[in-house]
Amino acid sequence: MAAAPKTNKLGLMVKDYRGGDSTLCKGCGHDVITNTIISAFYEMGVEPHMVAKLSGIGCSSKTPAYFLNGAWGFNSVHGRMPAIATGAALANRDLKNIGVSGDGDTASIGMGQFVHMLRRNTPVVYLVENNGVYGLTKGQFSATADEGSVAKGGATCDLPPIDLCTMAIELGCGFVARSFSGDRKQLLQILKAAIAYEGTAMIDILSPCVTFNNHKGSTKSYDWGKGHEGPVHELGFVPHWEEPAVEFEGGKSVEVPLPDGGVVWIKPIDEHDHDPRDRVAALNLLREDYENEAVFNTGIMYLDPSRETLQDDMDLSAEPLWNMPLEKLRPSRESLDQIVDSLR
Amino acid sequence: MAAAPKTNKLGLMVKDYRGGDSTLCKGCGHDVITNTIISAFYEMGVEPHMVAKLSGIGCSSKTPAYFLNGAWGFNSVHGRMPAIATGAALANRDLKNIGVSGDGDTASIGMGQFVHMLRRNTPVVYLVENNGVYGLTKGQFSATADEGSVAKGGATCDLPPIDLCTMAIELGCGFVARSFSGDRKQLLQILKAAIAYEGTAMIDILSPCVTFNNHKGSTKSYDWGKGHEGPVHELGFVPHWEEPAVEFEGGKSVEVPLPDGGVVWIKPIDEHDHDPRDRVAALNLLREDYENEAVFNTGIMYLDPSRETLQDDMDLSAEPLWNMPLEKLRPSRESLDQIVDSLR
Amino acid sequence: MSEPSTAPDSAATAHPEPIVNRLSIQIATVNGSGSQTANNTLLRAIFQMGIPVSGKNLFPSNIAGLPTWFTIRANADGYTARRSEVDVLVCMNAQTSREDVAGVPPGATVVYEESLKLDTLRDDLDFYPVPFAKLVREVCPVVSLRRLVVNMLYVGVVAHLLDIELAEIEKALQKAFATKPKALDLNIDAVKAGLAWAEENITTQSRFRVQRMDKTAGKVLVDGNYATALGALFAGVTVAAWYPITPSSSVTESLIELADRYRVDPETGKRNIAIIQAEDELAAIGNVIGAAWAGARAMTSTSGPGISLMSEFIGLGYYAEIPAVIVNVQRTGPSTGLPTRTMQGDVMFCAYNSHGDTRHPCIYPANIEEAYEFGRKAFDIAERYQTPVFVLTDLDLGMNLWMADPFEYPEGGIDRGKVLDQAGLAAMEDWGRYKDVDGDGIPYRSIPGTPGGKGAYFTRGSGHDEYAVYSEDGDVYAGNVDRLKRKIQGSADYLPQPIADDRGSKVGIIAYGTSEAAVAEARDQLRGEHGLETDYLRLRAFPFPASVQQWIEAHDRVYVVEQNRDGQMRNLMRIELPEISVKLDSIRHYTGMPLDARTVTDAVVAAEANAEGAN
Amino acid sequence: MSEPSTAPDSAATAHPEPIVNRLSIQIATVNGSGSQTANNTLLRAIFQMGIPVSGKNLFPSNIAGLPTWFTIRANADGYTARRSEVDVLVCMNAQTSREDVAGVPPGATVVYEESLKLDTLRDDLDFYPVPFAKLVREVCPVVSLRRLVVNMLYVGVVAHLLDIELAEIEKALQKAFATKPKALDLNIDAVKAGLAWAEENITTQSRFRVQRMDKTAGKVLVDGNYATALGALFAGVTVAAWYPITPSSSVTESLIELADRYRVDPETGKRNIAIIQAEDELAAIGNVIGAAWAGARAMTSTSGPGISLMSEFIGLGYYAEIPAVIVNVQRTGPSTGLPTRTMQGDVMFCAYNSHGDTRHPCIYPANIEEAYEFGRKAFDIAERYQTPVFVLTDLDLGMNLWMADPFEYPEGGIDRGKVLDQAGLAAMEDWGRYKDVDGDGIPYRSIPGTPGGKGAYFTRGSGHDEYAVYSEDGDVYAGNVDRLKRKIQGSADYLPQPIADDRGSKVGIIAYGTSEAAVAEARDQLRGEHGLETDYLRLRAFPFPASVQQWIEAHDRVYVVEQNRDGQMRNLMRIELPEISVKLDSIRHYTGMPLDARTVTDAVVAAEANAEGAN
Ligand SMILES: Cc1ncc(C[n+]2csc(CCOP(=O)(O)OP(=O)(O)O)c2C)c(N)n1
Ligand SMILES: Cc1ncc(C[n+]2csc(CCOP(=O)(O)OP(=O)(O)O)c2C)c(N)n1
Ligand code: SF4
Ligand code: SF4
Ligand SMILES: [Mg+2]
Ligand SMILES: [Mg+2]
Repeated sequence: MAAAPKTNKLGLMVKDYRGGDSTLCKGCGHDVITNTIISAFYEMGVEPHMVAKLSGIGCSSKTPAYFLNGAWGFNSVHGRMPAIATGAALANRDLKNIGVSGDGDTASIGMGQFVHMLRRNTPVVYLVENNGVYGLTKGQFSATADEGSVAKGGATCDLPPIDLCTMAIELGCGFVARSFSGDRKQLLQILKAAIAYEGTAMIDILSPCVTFNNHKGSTKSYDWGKGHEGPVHELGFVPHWEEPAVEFEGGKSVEVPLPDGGVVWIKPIDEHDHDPRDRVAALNLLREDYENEAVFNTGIMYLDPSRETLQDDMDLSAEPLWNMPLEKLRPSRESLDQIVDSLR
Repeated sequence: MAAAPKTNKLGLMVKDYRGGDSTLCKGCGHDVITNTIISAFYEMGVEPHMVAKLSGIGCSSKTPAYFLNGAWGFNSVHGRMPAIATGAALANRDLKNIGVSGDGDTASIGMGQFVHMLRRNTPVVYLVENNGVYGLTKGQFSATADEGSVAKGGATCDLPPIDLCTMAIELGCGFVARSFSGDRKQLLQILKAAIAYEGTAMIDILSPCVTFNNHKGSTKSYDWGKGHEGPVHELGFVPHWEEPAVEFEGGKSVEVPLPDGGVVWIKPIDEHDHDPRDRVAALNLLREDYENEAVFNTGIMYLDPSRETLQDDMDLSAEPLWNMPLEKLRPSRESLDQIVDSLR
Repeated sequence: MSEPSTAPDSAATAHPEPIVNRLSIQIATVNGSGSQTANNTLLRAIFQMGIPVSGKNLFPSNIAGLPTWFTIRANADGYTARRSEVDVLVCMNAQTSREDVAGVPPGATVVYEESLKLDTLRDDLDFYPVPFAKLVREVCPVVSLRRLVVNMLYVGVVAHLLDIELAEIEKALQKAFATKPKALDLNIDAVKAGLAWAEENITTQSRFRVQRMDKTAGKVLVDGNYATALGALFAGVTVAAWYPITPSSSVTESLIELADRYRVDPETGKRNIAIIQAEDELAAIGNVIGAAWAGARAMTSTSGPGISLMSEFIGLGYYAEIPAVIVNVQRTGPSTGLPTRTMQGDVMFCAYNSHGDTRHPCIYPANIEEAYEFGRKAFDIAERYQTPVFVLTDLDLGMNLWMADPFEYPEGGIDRGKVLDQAGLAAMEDWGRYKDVDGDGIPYRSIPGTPGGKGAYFTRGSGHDEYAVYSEDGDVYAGNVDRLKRKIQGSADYLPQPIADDRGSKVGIIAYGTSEAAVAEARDQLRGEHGLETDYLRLRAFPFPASVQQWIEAHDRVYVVEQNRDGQMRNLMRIELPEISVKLDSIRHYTGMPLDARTVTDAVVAAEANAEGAN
Repeated sequence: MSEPSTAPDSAATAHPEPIVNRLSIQIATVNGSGSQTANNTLLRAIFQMGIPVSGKNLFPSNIAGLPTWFTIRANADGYTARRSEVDVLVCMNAQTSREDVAGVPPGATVVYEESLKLDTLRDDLDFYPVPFAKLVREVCPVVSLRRLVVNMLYVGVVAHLLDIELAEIEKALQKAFATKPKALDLNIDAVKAGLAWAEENITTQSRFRVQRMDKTAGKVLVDGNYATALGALFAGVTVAAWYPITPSSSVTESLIELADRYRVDPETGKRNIAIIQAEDELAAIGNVIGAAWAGARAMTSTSGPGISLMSEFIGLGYYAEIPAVIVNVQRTGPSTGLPTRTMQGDVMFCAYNSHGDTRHPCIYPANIEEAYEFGRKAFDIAERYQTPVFVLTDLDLGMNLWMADPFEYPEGGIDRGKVLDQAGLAAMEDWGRYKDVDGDGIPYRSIPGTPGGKGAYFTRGSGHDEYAVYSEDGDVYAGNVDRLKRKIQGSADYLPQPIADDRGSKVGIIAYGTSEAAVAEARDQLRGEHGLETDYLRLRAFPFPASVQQWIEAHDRVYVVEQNRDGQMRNLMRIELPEISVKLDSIRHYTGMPLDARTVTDAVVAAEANAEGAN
């Protein structure tokens, strides 16, 4: 892929996609993801003012303040960002929603809303910055902590982890990926594809908490991630206005076009032969992770560009609802007469 | 299996397991399940006063009032019965919990608690009386309504259903069954096994709402169930004090012993060859349902008698906590002195 | 003129002069038996005869098989409150019939299924046994339909006894079965069969009668939830999120019905409204807050348990200043309480909902006209003050049928408050999302997606300064919440103002919401029966404007009438108007039944006697 | 005696007579830098010298890298409230140092990293530049540890300036590093290095000094959350369910720590307590209600947002009569607000929490002794009245270190209320779960699992009669909620009673919770500086006993001091004590900082001046 130009297709520079200064701990995985989000939106040439940055509560949920200053941000309440995203998507279908959540925010308090967001296919790039702990409340285990993982204070996690990718696929999500803040290159491509995707694009990202969960014995540490990550493919995204810069070698390469004209491409790595359009294969791949704790597969696990989004399901006007003129919304005098008559 | 005796091993009669009069609609699937619960507790010889009957809110959630008058009942708030069950289980591990929920109560408002109950393996026989609608609020679709299913008023369900069995298996539940209120014989055996099981036993039961979702076009009607049910095996439960009354033919038959000494036995039907100890096979079986809407597999989908329950995970005393003498709970004078010293 | 054979020969049956257009009919059935259509037919027919009516449905919290009662009050003076005395009882439910009969006053008319043999229970009533079971077999050959059809038989019998005009019954049925001609015929035939049987077998008419008059011309008959939905429709609501709960479900269900007709673009077939059934109330209010933040006019409808679940988001809406319309159709709490009974039980919980220092505008519609008007205005209030607003109605208003003047077409546009578009942003120097530019505490907001490179800001429930920048500074915090307090207090003059009906009395009554009907009647009773003239102030909103205190000051004693145990509105007034709070006496009704005039009258009379004694 | 070379030659540096044992030290650092241990060491060392102290940690709502301030107040008279003036400032945070310096009063002592060059900012302060960066390189060869070790350097420097005894510092460090001897040595060495450098390079001492006295003998130094957890432990809590939230997390985290030591059966190694981290607050309170229903003594700890989420279950607990202990460590709301700042902001929301008519006993600990005592008693109250009980503490009490008398061993048993076991059930004729046998509104309950064939009942949040049977009857409903009201009102005399400190004044002050320390000091200021003697009533519980009204009646003017915007306790009093509510004036502090005496004093003086004027 060619080196990123100094300006994107809108003529904007990377700095136009930056946010405020981070107040997270130095080295926190979340900051890496923030920077990758900046790159992705820049490279995708999204107009910042058309972006809604949404989150719940947590260190991860603070991050929307650290990218895209020109976008509208909403740091809401703990675990309930999906409801906000859904409401915003209904009000203005032209907005690009990016939601940043944490494993506590999503898998603990937010589980109900997460499930129903997936079921509805709410249009949002939904990131879980997964560190296995509640960072902001100082390191308690979250529901994605692995059984047997050891806390900083020495306690061992007794419960099995919730696998958000499996859950997302089972619930019909059409864009399910797993990545690692230590693999910016992969994450960037996934993010770009997710931005081009129309429904819920769920990305579960191992994002180590350097302060509370980065020690030996933790299965969410940076070293653990580095030591175990196995990308299941090389992948990239080519937006509709760009020429593919890679040579597809045919054979095992796969190209998946998205409705907007962009293309996700995938090249197998090693023994893996994963076609992300294969739902069952995706679940099996994830099961490997589940059954063999030494494995940490990353990549786009499942991709189904065809699923209808919430707004189409609901048959909404193409024109955003929020700003429709009153004439379109308020029935006529005659209609009211009709209604009144029917009640006489 | 021999005809049930007039009294059970405790010398109690069926009437000792009855409850108040039902106030549900005549013909409601839930009433059939209620009666089957009565039979199951009777046949299992459980002491009624050691049973906690728990529920949320809904027609289904009313049913604990209609069985086991001698048990303690708790009709709590909508969707939050799992939390009640968890609390009760921690307070008194000797109680047998049976929770009755609906598809609205579990899959809509209760999704978060449902997931976390499964993750914790809270000891409870957890029934979902699944009719695809909110009965008590007059027939709106719930989150288990099938895509394409038609409401009484004519609306079509646009969203994919949530499959509670798949979810339960993915979340590590060790007893996952699906049944049908129109198949009392099967349900009775499943219930008995579930009562003998120690962790969460999740039973998703198609239980038609005769008032709001029993018409043509509904995929949760009685006729639909009758027309589509395919038990994947014949099954039964032999409690530890009984002699098996069936001859196991060897070959395809499977016996799964539970920790309490009871045995679940399974005989394949037709082409099915499902061993409920096989997690992957169980998920595949459920996927058939998902992918082929004409299929409605019932039986014990997954059974893993070995998983630790919540109380063991938490290393709780064998003696129930609720009634421990104060001497065991209040540290000594010396301990307080020690504590005070450490704060000086 | 021969008595029906089983009627005892008592004083009550001496049929003193008929009582015309002043009666209550109560029909006791089991729910799920389809009696609702029959009852509405009776109600509507009387209404069409020009006689003021109201209908109250007393139903259990289950779907079928339990006792249910429907009461029709016809009153020439236009009183529409519940009246606890029943004049005409129709006993169709064996289970409750003995109690039902025991509960009516002497002289009442009782229609009942013959085989119940109720006539032996009392000798001071007019009994009319009817062989319904036998008759229905004759009228309706299809066994499965008999359960429904039998109801039309009593319509016929009652019509005969009370002089309800058949033509009006037919008209009412035509309305009910407009799209089902077959059912229509079957039902009309059944009514006629009941009527014919009665004409043949009942020779004495009931002492209670109706007679055509002209007091309902032009009026509509409708429930409050429909009116509220209609108000929202005309307000231009674009996003509605809900989770079903009695007694609020029909707010959004009515909106769905209306939207199906009036919000589908005729050209594209696409919808100009999003109505989303959320997975629970936390999600529903989250949808509303998300949608309103993104610029939609957004609402939810719920009842008590839903409000409890929404509390966290409501606090966010208050502090981050996001409009939201929350229709709370109150039912009897606490907890699940009596879900199919009415109450004004969430007055306090809504006014100061959520943790921390909060305060929310609340409006209290009292009748159909206001259910419609406030359903519309709530959006203006929410957007103008950028804050969650509660429309506090209740089961009695929301789910019962009330007579009303026809809905008026709203003149003028809508008030979207201080929203800056691209030009507005460009024109404003140094815009800050939470800056108090005009001194009224209300800042200017921008909507996500506004182009031009200005106006983007970060919304949060945590501390923030005037520019919406994160801040933990104590003075910034205090300044911000002081502004919020000012802002909400400022709404008092914009909200629906209290309505006074003063007649120069020193005794005042304050009420709100559905207590209105009973209080209006009670004041007439007080005047007529006790010579006690009263002044009356009907509150329509919280926070209170200054006029409330002034009004109270002008009176010696003030009775606050309300439908809850704790005197919640009285308590709000104690907090907000401490100087005059000692003047407030409290009349509370909290059985879950709609308030009746007699309860108010008796309480005022007793309290006044005390007050006199003390003088 | 030569000045440090950079000190300007100003009046302030003329070192007038030393100020001993009356000083506030503020240390400005960034959080996550490990300064907490150093600050606690200073605090503890002064405490061990017999000087009354209090420590307040002002930290941001993030984990590392943002400004944080720790204030130590040492006061010979035992005042422990926040004092807003800083006497000794230690500037370790470049980011805030200029503002920090600007904020101190003339004459203050400022210790700072030399390279910050702060001494040019003002000429009325005593500046002590220290080359911390250079020193730490010398003391600590391990680069990664320097960030931590540098903190011990300032401990040494401050010890020198203020005369803090090295032996006490060593003792404090031994406590902190009891299990880490290597760290201990490193830290002691660092302190000594700081001290040595100071001895060598600083020749003038600070004007502010400490000097051994004997006012802390036997006392402990502890935070309120630990004390509350300890109370619960001694109450025999068996189930604790929680969801982490600042500032309440350390309640349950302390309980976990204590349980690890005192609730593991020495024989079996099994636990006699279940502490469960729930998936959210709805689940946590559900666990508590389920556990308490099944007989456990159950509790949760949370803060404002958690209370909002618990509202639905709290209403269930009230109406179905299930004990629950809810510790609410209040923080600054509404919404997420300022999560690391203190406030008494949920007083109203807790008292009437949930939809419908409700009322909940609330207790308000003011100090460590009460945090412990109320943490214990809350269970007795909850079980005796079979209802949710709020322990309303706050961040200031919960997370800051306070001096206190040693915890007393609880004498006697616990009050489990009216629980019937098998024998009790057998003895009671016609038992009904909700029957008011004793006339106090408190029914008898049975616990699931009780054998004998009696006592099983059905718990529900919907309408029920005395036998716990489902009921929609209006009179049954009203009778039941009337009893509930009586029951809760009856608790007023069982709850911790208000404490009056009367000195014959006509001017009264009412306060509660952590306003205690500031009010005590303010009263001395009022007396000493303004000759105004005040009476004082400290509320400790809601609902109020009759004595509160009597006390207010006995005074001409009463100031209710509290830490929220709306005067929430004042509002509760307006509702509950309307006759005297006009007497209540309100003093409110709501910046999120702990209340200080001066704020109270100034407000009382101003109001009294007005009152005088008006007289
Ligand atoms: C209702 C509510 N409960 C609890 C909290 C306290 N809280 C803040 S962040 C957080 C957990 C965050 O964990 P996660 O989502 O994993 O984010 P991380 O900090 O690890 O990035 C909690 C429990 C809260 N803010 N609101
Ligand atoms: C918090 C809350 N929201 C809404 C309701 C209203 N409500 C009662 S039952 C019910 C749905 C029940 O559906 P389901 O669990 O499927 O039970 P069913 O009646 O179908 O057996 C709802 C929404 C409620 N009681 N509480
Ligand atoms: S505490 Fe953990 S998650 Fe939070 S900012 Fe620090 S490293 Fe990141
Ligand atoms: S409404 Fe449906 S679910 Fe409820 S009782 Fe009737 S048939 Fe059963
Ligand atoms: Mg996390
Ligand atoms: Mg259902």
